[in-house]
Amino acid sequence: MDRHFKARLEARFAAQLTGPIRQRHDETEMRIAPGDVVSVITALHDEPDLNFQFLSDLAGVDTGVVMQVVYHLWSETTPDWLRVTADGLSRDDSRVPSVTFLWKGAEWMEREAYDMFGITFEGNRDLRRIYMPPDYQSFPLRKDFYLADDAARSPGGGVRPMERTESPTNAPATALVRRTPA
Amino acid sequence: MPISEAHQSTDDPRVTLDRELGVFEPVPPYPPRTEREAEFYTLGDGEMFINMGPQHPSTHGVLRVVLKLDGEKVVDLDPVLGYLHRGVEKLCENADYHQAICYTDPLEYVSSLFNEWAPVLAFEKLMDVEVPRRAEYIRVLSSELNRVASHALFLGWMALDLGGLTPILWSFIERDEIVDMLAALTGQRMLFNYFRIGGVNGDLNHEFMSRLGDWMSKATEQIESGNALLNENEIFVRRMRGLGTIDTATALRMVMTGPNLRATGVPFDIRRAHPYSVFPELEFDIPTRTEGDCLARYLLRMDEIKQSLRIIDQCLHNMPDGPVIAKLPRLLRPRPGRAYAAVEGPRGQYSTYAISDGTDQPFRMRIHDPSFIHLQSVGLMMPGHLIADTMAIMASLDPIMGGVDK
Amino acid sequence: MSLVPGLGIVKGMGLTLRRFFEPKVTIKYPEEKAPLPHKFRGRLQLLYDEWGTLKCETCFQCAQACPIECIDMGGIDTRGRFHVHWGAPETYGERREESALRRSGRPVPDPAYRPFPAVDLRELDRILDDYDHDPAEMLAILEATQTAYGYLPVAALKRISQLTGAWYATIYGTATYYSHLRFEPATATLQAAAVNAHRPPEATYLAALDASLAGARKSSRKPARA
Amino acid sequence: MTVVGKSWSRLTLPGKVIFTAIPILLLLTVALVAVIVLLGGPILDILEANLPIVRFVVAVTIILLVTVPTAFLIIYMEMKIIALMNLRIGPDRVGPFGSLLSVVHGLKVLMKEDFTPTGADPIVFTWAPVVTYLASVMTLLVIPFAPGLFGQDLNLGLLYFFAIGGLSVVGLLMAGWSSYNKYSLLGGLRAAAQVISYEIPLTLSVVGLILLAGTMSLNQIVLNQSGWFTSWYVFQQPLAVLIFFIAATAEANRTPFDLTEADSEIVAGFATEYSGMRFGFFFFAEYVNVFIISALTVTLFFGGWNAPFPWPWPVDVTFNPGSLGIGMLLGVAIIPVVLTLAFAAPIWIASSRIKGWQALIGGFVLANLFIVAIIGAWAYIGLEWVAGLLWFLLKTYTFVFIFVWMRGTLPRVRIDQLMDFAWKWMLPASLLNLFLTAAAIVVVKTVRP
Repeated sequence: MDRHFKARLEARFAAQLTGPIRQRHDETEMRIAPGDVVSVITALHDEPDLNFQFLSDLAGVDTGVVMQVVYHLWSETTPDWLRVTADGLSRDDSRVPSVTFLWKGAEWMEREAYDMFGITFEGNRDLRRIYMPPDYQSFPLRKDFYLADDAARSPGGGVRPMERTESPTNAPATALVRRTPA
Repeated sequence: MPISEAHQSTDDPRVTLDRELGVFEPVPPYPPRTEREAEFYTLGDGEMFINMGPQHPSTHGVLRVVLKLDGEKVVDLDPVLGYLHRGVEKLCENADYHQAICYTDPLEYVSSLFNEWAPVLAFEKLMDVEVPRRAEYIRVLSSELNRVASHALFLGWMALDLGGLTPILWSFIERDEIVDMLAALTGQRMLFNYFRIGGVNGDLNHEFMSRLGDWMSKATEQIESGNALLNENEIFVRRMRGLGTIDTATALRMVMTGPNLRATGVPFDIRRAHPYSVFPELEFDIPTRTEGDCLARYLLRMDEIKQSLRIIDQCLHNMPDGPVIAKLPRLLRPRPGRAYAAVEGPRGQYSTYAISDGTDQPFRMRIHDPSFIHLQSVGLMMPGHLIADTMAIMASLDPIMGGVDK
Repeated sequence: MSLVPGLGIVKGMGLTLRRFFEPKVTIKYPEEKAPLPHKFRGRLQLLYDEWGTLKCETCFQCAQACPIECIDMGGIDTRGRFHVHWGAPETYGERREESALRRSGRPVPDPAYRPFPAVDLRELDRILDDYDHDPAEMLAILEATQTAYGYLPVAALKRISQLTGAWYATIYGTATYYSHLRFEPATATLQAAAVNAHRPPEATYLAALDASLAGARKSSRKPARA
Repeated sequence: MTVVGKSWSRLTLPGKVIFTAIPILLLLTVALVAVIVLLGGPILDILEANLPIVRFVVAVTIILLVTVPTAFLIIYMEMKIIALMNLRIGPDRVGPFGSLLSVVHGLKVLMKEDFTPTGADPIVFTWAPVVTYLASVMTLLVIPFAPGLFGQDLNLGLLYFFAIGGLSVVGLLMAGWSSYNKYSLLGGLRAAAQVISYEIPLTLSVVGLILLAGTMSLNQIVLNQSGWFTSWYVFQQPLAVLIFFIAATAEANRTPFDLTEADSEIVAGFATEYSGMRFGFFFFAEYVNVFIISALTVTLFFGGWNAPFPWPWPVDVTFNPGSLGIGMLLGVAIIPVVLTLAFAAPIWIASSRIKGWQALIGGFVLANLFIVAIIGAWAYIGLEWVAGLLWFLLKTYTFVFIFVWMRGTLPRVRIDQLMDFAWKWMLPASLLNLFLTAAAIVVVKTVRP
């Protein structure tokens, strides 16, 4: 709960912040728009008084309404973890600039976010599926992912071979998204 | 002579397979979709692809690496993951907060106490729980024991991947002693399921303390003598020195953490950089080396075992009294919020990002595994070396596929 | 790395020779067993009280709490009236596979399993999609399937059970409850027409039903349900 | 059901087997006796006519029969010794101390289906193990096991040995190329590169010895080394022994040079696609190679079947049992009883818990051992080839122990380090050794003509 660090952040990034800087236990969280990701992260990484050299985690989050990409950064200038959340990505075509130009190690984390949520990272040289088989259509960790649709479409179909019926030749497109009450 | 289109599968006559039975080419059937895929899957002259396939003797678990070979020299490699993917993050979203600990246990199965520590820390932050000091000390004690067991096993794997048959069994002997001790404390030998939100499952008992006592007396010299076989062995050292060197800047760019980063000279250790639990009160130092090659990583892990023994000593000496677990309601419903907790595992920083939405099931549970990051840097260190070196470099990074594939 | 090039190898060989003569650590399993720690949780054991009766009264607390749902148990219920069972078939409505049945000690159905003929299920998928795979609309789904295929093929029922998640047994029960749903295609359209002819239209059928209920109402003044 | 039918059905399986086996065996013996009696004469004089061919056929059959048990023994030795070095017990279930395990492995390999993968070239695939196994077994023809006991005393023994030894790499290449699998291709090419580049230091290191011995026939070389162990060539050619031993390990693909079957890198090298008895041939070839290499090292440098010290006392132990006459019958009747009682008494007295019959059995066993020891000592002194064979096997198996000991300890060398070591270190060293020996001979010739 580093108060000075919060003041410094508010002073430095007043324009890009889309919400108040929240602090809890030993984490400081700031929300920015996806467009400013490159400018904010390079500023945090390069400026000597901030000096966030370590990207400790890059995670995709689906809040049911909107998609987010969350970066966790560490630097010796502050005892807190800094969490930068790129908020407000649309659900069907979520695009975020990639941070591989700063950390080449973030390539696979972005691949995993794409594989699980369908967030495309522009600038990532190698954005393909990392866990799921390459011909997998749906994104498993999204909130509207319904296993039965997916099971119904894939040949194995979650049903033991002994009782397997003919797999549907063309899966109805509507089956992809189950209509949960809005 | 490819067999015809549809044919009966061998293991279940009622199932018909439609794919042609033939040589499984490492090149994917669909056209390349990304720049890296196009660049990798185009063959130069005299090059060939080889599948260091999912079942290969020395890819520590189920990992497929497509090597592009020019004779014996490796030109490029592309790891293919997902063979051990159990969807732990999805499972945790459908399980309540207690069950999430069980799902994260088998992730890095060689050091599963650390897998439990990160989510437990994150949930405690979510629920603002104050953990009693005795529980913190027991957590540090048992996890440092687990770290020594994991490093001892690493020293064995390293020698096995280079062809030595004996060190792997000696290191298993050491690991078994430690694992028996932890079984006396926690009740399980490998996937302990010992940490609870707000403390630990059970207090220290006499059986554990007596075993720990006589193990501590002979621990250092036993591990030392076992490794003396390899440290000065010319063949072993010549095969390891100057292999897979990585300098500090690239290591930072590759987001590496743990022993692999400290081998390049950066003293970054979460226990000192972002102290959690009772580490500020314990005094131990962070061993670092500068060469950053396989041999440095190997020797660094041996120094870390010594440091862990020092920490265990201090934990035993100033172990406070008091309760072992905080008072918590039977059904945990943390108020909506987000928490991030990182722990220094034997392979690097292992962290969990938990989001709660007020129900008794976590809304999102993101798990970050160090081996997942280190596997990327194999592609950087590998080109130019021979096939035999892929084994040495991958063994020196010590990846655990359970954690990589989550 | 010592000065003499071969010294490291020789020292290593010396060490292995010394270990060659040291006592061994293997525990010969069947003869000698490793001492299990007192707090060892790996032993799943049913406990007996001092009179030798089983302490477990099949309350299924452990099966419910088990995070990886690996407990598959059965027994007599607490008052000893009927056989109860907890396992994958109950929690997931999963079709019971022979080995699972055998494992859980339940009777395995007749092994002469007749594989049912395959049927083109695209039509059925369209119907299911209209009713949003909702198991509550089971009767409507069954009637739509019958109009589409002329009868209720086993493959269609299996498909419905798979996509809606309802148990095959309940679907079969619902289908057999209603007389107008049939399992074999009508042998001749004539016979079907004849049967339909004799069957009173829906309205008269309900009227007759009310009449009979009215008779019953004279005795017990219950309000007639819609 | 006749009586026979009824009783036959009551018999259990072993009973049925025995009752069918006995008549068949009787028939066979009768046929054999008939053949010997009727046709014995002409067969014998045919054999007399071309004795060398018979000798060669007998030698080859003996060698083929000897290699399989030696391979089994070495496999068991390796398993047990590496296990003991790893602080574990190793095989101890099949047979006493697990000694029958390698025999059971052999039978298991016989039972397994040897499967030819689709796309593999069937002819080359099936003949590769045969070539490898024959190449390593045929070299045994030349090695002198004991004074009279060798297959064929070629005066070009050493040259024959290296020529046939080189053939095994052809088998490895055939296996690597024909099994349509990238890993085995790599294994095959590695085998070719390794064996060829270590062939040269191997042969060159022995040339120095040939200069000293003056002949290439192994039997003659062993005869030159008779007398005290100081006359062994190891003391006259120390550098040659070292080079020969290292090059020979590389030749036999043994650790630290076992790159062809590097388990952790290229799965199982050239033998990846092999299963069943074909893999069994490769497996046996490797262990027979170990036996041959240690046998050759012993023959060339450590005095073959010569004892380290000549037998000091006069050797004429002629003993004619017939001279005892009736004493012979008495001895045969009385001596075993007396000895058994003599050995049983101390056991029975030693502790009261041991019952009488147990003491007697112990005494009987000890008596037998005592008699065997006496006969052995008599054979050792009397028969010259018994001593020779004993010393030869003792030395050979110490070298096999060293091979296994290296396998238990050392990690594997990388392919380019292997090549550098061969061409940059071993070759110059063997040339140096050759020049030194030649120079020494010239100096000795001029000083003492």
